[in-house]
Amino acid sequence: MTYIIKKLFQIIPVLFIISFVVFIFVNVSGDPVVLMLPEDASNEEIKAMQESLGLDKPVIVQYGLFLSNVMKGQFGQSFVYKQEALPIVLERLPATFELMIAAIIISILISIPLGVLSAIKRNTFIDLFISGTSVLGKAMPNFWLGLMLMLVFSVYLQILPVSSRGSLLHLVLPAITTGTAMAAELTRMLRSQMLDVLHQDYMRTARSKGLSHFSVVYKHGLRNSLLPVITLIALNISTLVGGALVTEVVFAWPGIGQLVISAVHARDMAVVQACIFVIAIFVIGANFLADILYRVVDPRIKYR
Amino acid sequence: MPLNKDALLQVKGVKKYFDVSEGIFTTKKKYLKAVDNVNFSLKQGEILGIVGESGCGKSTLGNLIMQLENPTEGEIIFDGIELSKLSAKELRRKRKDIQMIFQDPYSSLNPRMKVFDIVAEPLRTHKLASGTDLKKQVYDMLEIVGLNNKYANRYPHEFSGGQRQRIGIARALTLKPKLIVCDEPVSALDVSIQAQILNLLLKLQKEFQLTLIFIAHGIPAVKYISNRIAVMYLGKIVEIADKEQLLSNPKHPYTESLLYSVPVSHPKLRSNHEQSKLTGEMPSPVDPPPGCRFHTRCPYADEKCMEETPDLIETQDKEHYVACHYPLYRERVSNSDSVQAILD
Amino acid sequence: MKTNQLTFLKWLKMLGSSKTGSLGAIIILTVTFTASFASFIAPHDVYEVNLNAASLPPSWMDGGESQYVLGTDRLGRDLFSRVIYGSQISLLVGISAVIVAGVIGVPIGLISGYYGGFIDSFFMRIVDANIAIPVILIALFVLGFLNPNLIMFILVVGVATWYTYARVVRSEVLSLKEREFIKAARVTGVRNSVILIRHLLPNVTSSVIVVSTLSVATTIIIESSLSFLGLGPKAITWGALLSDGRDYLATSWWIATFPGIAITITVLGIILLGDWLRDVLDPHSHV
Amino acid sequence: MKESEVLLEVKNLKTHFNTINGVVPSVEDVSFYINKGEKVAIVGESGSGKSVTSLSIMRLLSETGKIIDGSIHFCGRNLIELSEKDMRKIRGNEIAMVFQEPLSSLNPVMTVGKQIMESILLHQKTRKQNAKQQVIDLLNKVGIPRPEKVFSSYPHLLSGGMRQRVMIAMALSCQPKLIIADEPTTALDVTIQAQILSILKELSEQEEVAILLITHDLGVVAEVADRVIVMYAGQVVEQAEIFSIFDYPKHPYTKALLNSTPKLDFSQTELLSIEGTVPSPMEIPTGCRFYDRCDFSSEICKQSPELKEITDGHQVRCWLVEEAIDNRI
Amino acid sequence: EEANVDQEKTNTEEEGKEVSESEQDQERILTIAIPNDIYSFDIHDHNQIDTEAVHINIFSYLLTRQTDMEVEPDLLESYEPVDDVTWAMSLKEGITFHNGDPLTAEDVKFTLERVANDDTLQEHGRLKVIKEVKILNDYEFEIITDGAQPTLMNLLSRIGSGILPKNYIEENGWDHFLSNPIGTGPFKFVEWRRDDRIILEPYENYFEGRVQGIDQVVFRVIPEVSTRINELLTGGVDIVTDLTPDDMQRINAQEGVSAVSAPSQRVGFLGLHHGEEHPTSDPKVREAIELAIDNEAITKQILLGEATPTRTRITPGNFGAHPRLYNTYLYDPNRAKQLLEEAGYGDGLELTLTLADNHYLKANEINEVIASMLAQVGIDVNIQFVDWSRFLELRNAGDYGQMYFAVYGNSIFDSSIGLQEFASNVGWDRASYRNEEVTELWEQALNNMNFDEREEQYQRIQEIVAEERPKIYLYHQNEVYGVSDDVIFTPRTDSMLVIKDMRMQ
Ligand SMILES: Nc1ncnc2c1ncn2[C@@H]1O[C@H](COP(=O)(O)OP(=O)(O)OP(=O)(O)O)[C@@H](O)[C@H]1O
Ligand SMILES: Nc1ncnc2c1ncn2[C@@H]1O[C@H](COP(=O)(O)OP(=O)(O)OP(=O)(O)O)[C@@H](O)[C@H]1O
Ligand SMILES: [Mg+2]
Ligand SMILES: [Mg+2]
Ligand code: NI
Repeated sequence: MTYIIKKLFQIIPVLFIISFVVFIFVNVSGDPVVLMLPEDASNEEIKAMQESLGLDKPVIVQYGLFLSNVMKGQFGQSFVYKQEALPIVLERLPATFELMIAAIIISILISIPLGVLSAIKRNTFIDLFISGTSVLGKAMPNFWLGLMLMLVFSVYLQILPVSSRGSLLHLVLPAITTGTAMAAELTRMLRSQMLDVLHQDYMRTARSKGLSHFSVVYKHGLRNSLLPVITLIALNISTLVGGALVTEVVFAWPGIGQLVISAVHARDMAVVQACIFVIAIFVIGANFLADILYRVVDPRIKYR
Repeated sequence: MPLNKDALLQVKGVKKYFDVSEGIFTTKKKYLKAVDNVNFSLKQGEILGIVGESGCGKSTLGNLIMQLENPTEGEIIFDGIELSKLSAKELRRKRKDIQMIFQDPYSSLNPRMKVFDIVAEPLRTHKLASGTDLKKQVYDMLEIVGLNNKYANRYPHEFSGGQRQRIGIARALTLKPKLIVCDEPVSALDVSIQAQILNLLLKLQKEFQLTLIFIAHGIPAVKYISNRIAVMYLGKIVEIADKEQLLSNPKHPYTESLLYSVPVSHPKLRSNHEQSKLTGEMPSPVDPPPGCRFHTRCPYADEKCMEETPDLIETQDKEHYVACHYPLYRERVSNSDSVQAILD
Repeated sequence: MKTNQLTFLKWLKMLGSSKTGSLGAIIILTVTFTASFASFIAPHDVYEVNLNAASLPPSWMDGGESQYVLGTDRLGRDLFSRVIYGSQISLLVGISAVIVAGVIGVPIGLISGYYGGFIDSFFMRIVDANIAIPVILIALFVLGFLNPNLIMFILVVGVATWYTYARVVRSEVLSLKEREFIKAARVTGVRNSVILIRHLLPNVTSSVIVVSTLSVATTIIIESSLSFLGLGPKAITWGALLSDGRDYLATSWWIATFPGIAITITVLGIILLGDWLRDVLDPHSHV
Repeated sequence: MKESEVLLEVKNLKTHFNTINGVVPSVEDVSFYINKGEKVAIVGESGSGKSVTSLSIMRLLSETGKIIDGSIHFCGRNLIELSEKDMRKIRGNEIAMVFQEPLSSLNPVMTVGKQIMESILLHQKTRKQNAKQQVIDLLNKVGIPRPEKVFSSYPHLLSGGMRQRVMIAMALSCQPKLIIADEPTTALDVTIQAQILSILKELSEQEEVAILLITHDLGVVAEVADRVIVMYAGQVVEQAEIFSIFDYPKHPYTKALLNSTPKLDFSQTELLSIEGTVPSPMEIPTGCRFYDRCDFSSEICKQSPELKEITDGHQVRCWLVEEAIDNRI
Repeated sequence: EEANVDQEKTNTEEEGKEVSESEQDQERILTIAIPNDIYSFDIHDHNQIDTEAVHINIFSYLLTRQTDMEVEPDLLESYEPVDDVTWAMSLKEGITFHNGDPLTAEDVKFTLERVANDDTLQEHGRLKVIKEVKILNDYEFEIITDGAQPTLMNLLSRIGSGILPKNYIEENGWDHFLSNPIGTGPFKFVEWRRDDRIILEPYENYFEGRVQGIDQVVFRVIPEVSTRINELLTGGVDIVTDLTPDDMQRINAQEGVSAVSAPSQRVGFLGLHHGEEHPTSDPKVREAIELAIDNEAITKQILLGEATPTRTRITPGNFGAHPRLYNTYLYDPNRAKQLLEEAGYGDGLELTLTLADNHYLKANEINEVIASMLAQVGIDVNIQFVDWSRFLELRNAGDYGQMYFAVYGNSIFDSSIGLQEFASNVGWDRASYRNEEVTELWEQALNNMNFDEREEQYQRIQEIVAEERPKIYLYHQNEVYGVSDDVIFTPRTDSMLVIKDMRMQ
């Protein structure tokens, strides 16, 4: 229990650091006002707009304001949407969340059998094939994979919808696209974990009891090699979110990814800041959960 | 126990408590008492063996003497100087006189450094030699520990465990220290190699008039090398005496049982003392038992032992100190004559 | 394997004994070679526009011309030359970003792991903060708001990924710190700074090398994703070629396909080599 | 010795490993036997092939290891020729093992009870409920206090001694005929070692189970064994009744080993050490493998000696035994 | 009150009918893929054509442009000038908002005066010319402008002039309106899932009658162009906007879908800096640049014919268009070289061209081609690709080097705005360009109600601009759409997606 509280306390400085960096960056970057006016607006019009938005105050004053507002969950008005930024972002969260969960599930479903198989068939053709494919899975840029999958499964075979969010079928291609890199990573990780575990003394003990190879691998090996995988998934959540950003654009998935990208293009500071915060908290939360889960599942780690 | 003022090393009431508190809000701190009020002194040229079960605080004591850990309480006076009072810079200079030999011949040598550099590092650090002089000193030292000069340009992994341990000894000796702390230097070695290293240490001790602290849990090895032996239990020294005294006439029940646990050296001596062997295991040093810490496993313990902590006091035998309310007074069958009698 | 020091010949022999490792090495050598001699190998000027030869298919297809081996893009520029030239910039970007990340991350990892305590928590909180924001989002954010040129990209990716090195080095140092040779150095009176540089640094290099190879691959992929999002560094990189060509996938497939293949093969090579290095360098692995 | 009493007979066992650096001949021409209910010890320094021998018997070598030659007869069957399936019926059921590191030899994510029960359920037709009771009885037998509690603990919560007791309970679970204990006490304190050794001794007497005890500590041998096999660099160099070994060692290596061991109950003015190191299996000298380190080696030692029976049950692999080397010491 | 109750009754009746209808035949859903989501439903606070293209289906204007871009009354029954600054107008009767409220002059006053008075709104700059809306009775009102406004009719038929429901907004507040907008247009708002889709349904009581043959309209947001096309090819959407000319081939190759195009209002050009420190201050250099560029190569080979060469920003259909400057270009590389020689740049000249990366259709490629064309006459062009907002900063500060490329649109259908830059400080700030004659002509034309004279004034300005080249206009670009054969859709020059003019088969 105290461990959880300690972990939670560690999150505070993390958020503070994030807020600081985000604010600094937004401030050294350019001016949103030019984007809000017509393409041929005059310089006087621009100046007037800046003043009305409070962008002419000193930076420190702006940061103070920023921080106190962030505490209240206010990231300011979106220049584009003309409303509080946070609700806009939170509105997109379920879509991204759905995509992430599906991607994680798919990558786990793919990687467990492949990783184990690859490890026990080590250095055979099967291993080479699995390792090769998983490296390929990592080597392909996300958007490229997405477009290819779309061409094959939606345009030529016409068995899956092209884009957008809706039924479970809509989820398949985006989830595969997002999850592939992680599946590849997990497969490789699981393989090496498994290889490690296969060398452990307790595997020899299990075999010395007369257990069959299969039970040794699955009953004694898999659970031990899966534990570090939890940590790996948590560590990869951040990369996964990064991949999801791109996938969302490819598949017109109405999540945070699309929002943040259009907000960056429009220099919608408030929305970008809110997105970064929400994503950061999302990732921190996922890591936190994984940490707890790990502690629950692994009897070696005492609750502290 | 009274400390000898002229001794090379005096350990005075030294304690080391590790903070193992849980959580951040709890007001009650939890301490692991690794070393709890240890006193002894060491004369120039003496070899003190320290024995005890795993986790009883032997290494921590060694680290405290080496100033690798700061004592929670107490003083370590070396050569008349209290080490913890030295500034970081002075301490670094003082380290020239106290060296250490480690247990694991694999992890104690930097795998990325050549043997020459490993042995030369202390000399370079203290700017004691350079150029050809450095070379000569390093080569001499390798010679002394029985390694060929041509090995100087190799990396540690090219050596066997025994050879590596020799490199470690050479490194400790280059500075001509006054005191060497050996933390289980032979535990990781094979029997035949172990004998080589023990003999080497003895030879060097005579040659350089070294003072040694020899930590081990292999009691026979300690017996072979030391003049005096200290027995530790749960962070405390329970008995300390001259080697022969301690082995033939152990006064602490723990010492006795420990000695009886050591496997016999001949099948004919088997199971003579089955009943005196220790049962149970050492309690956790986080919550050591009150009173005499050994009372949970002691066949002679009574109420007093549960309440009062015995001090380390001198017995009738001179220089034989024991921390027990009821010290034993009986000869242990251990001298060679009686053993020989059984064997014949 | 306990031994870490190997002679060059032994390395070659070990490389030869691993099929995947040698495949990776061959790929990387080839790519590095083309990258280094791009200007000699490329048959055409990469900027040379020839609207009359626009969108020509590869030379072996109907309508292809022999001087344009892999065909041309929409402006009639030679795709082969551009892919070759792209290797130069892509690799350069990948390697530079890794160097930036390493230069920041390794010392921090060393210090954090060795000293522990407040310094450690301080840096680790920064690492946590850094991990919480996906690299691509950081890049998107910074490049979106500042000028997206090559240098900027390198800096951003470098600064956004330093934590990998800090973490790896730190955890390595944490275990090295317990090794007795560090104790031995302290006992000898060696200064902390010297311990860090002479005793710890050389012992973390192998892990750092493994992580860096994999990071080069990641950087190439990040770069292409950013190009896709319209925020890539403006240069002839594979990522830019790939993402520019995606609009012509259905009409002139070769424009995007060849850069895509180049990325995939190179990343494949890097990962294979990196995996092999890890197997060889990692004392815990069982080759 | 009557044939029927022999439980296990290993003949000319030869086990090699294929590694990147070439073939490692870990075990060369090892022969020995174990009678029913007998306690046999294999001693030898690190790398002498003790573990490989025991793993060869169980056919549990890693993929790179291969039994090249020889036979292993257990209860009349040659284990080397058995199918993997038949071999599985023997493992744990008729021959059980206890390993050196009790912590790493127990699955960290499975409770102790489950791990012991697994073996019972695998080899015996009992219900889970009965099996559980059996496990608790076993834990009791190996001297574990509060066995019900230990049953549902994970290995990391137990102390080293407790873990090793659990390993022994596991080995006993199917009343095997032979227990191979590979350095069961090396990782433990002397006090705990004494406890574990006495449990092993007791059990072998009560349950009439034969024990093959692998160790490098002559003291442990002296405490436990009926008969001793001394191994050096992959070969058996001497094999004899325990008293013969301790009183009349024949092989120079055995003698040297005895003399280089520090002893508590003798006063030793000087330890005799064996110079040099055990040759690594990659660079084994031709001829007598102890040649380089032997004080008595002569020309003839450049040829490989055979393991010869000198007196009843006392075998030695040395050219010089006939010359009664012990007289020259 | 009573009217409201009645309305509700009819509404429920209608709904009943609808259910039985949809039971009979399938729902016909028209799906349109657009690249960006709309900004909001605040018609006064955006300047996005894409957003207005959706709004136009929900809100009606006083006047509107037909498919042929003729301005016709929409909500208006009649309108006529009273004097130079006053227009008398009357509304059609019986028009209702989607909640049933009748449209009155109050709503007009509310709408127009809001944008005219609130200077935080993005359309304020355009519509501040309206001084007052004077209500005469429920259906009649007068618009009083600030000075003579010849373009008032243009302004009233574009962004910012859709009429809002005054009562509804005042009763429920803006926030409610923004999430549940209503207007008097042919479609009523159903749902807006941000970055995903906007759903509309025909308004039963639309004053021109319920739109027939369509039961629902879905605007789907799909940023990636290949995904949009894939959706069209697989029947996921019926109309796709914002395609490139390259996509036409692929779409036309497939049965059941085809690509269509129509001229837009967008004109691509190079802006040249006239500052003395720049070589482009020399008219000969500027002329050489224009002569070096083969506009036809750009329009034919890169834009595949979906563009027309032009030398002016004012394209046909806009007031003041200059026919002689349209569909023409100057190209003479030899003369260009000669001019450069004369200007003293015989052995080469290096110029910087700033471009917003990937922002305009095919702009990266077009500029790379321009650079190679200029290289042929000895001008080395260094293209500086920058992010869009950085581009705006550089342009506004005049820090773009010697040239910048941009594509400007024109939603007013009048020369005034398109030529304003050359007559104001903007031209000076951005390009150090000033011409007294242009300023004078432009100011005269601004409030000139004599339309013939005004047209001449604008054409004169264009001639001067073509001569002095503060900008070199390059091409007038078409908008490309992909359309399913099930839909009849005629693209409009103003890029609006007017669904009531479409038909589903
Ligand atoms: N840095 C530390 N933090 C917390 N506890 C420690 C630390 N170092 C040692 N301990 C604890 O202090 C006790 C004594 O440890 P120490 O290493 O001195 O034992 P030891 O007698 O040397 O044992 P061994 O024979 O196994 O080497 C042990 O319980 C150990 O867990
Ligand atoms: N899997 C393996 N691959 C290659 N060589 C091996 C393998 N296992 C053992 N060996 C080699 O075989 C030889 C004998 O090893 P073994 O483990 O039997 O020694 P041991 O007598 O049990 O030593 P220890 O006392 O250290 O346990 C050693 O030299 C070892 O290096
Ligand atoms: Mg220790
Ligand atoms: Mg072994
Ligand atoms: Ni290994």
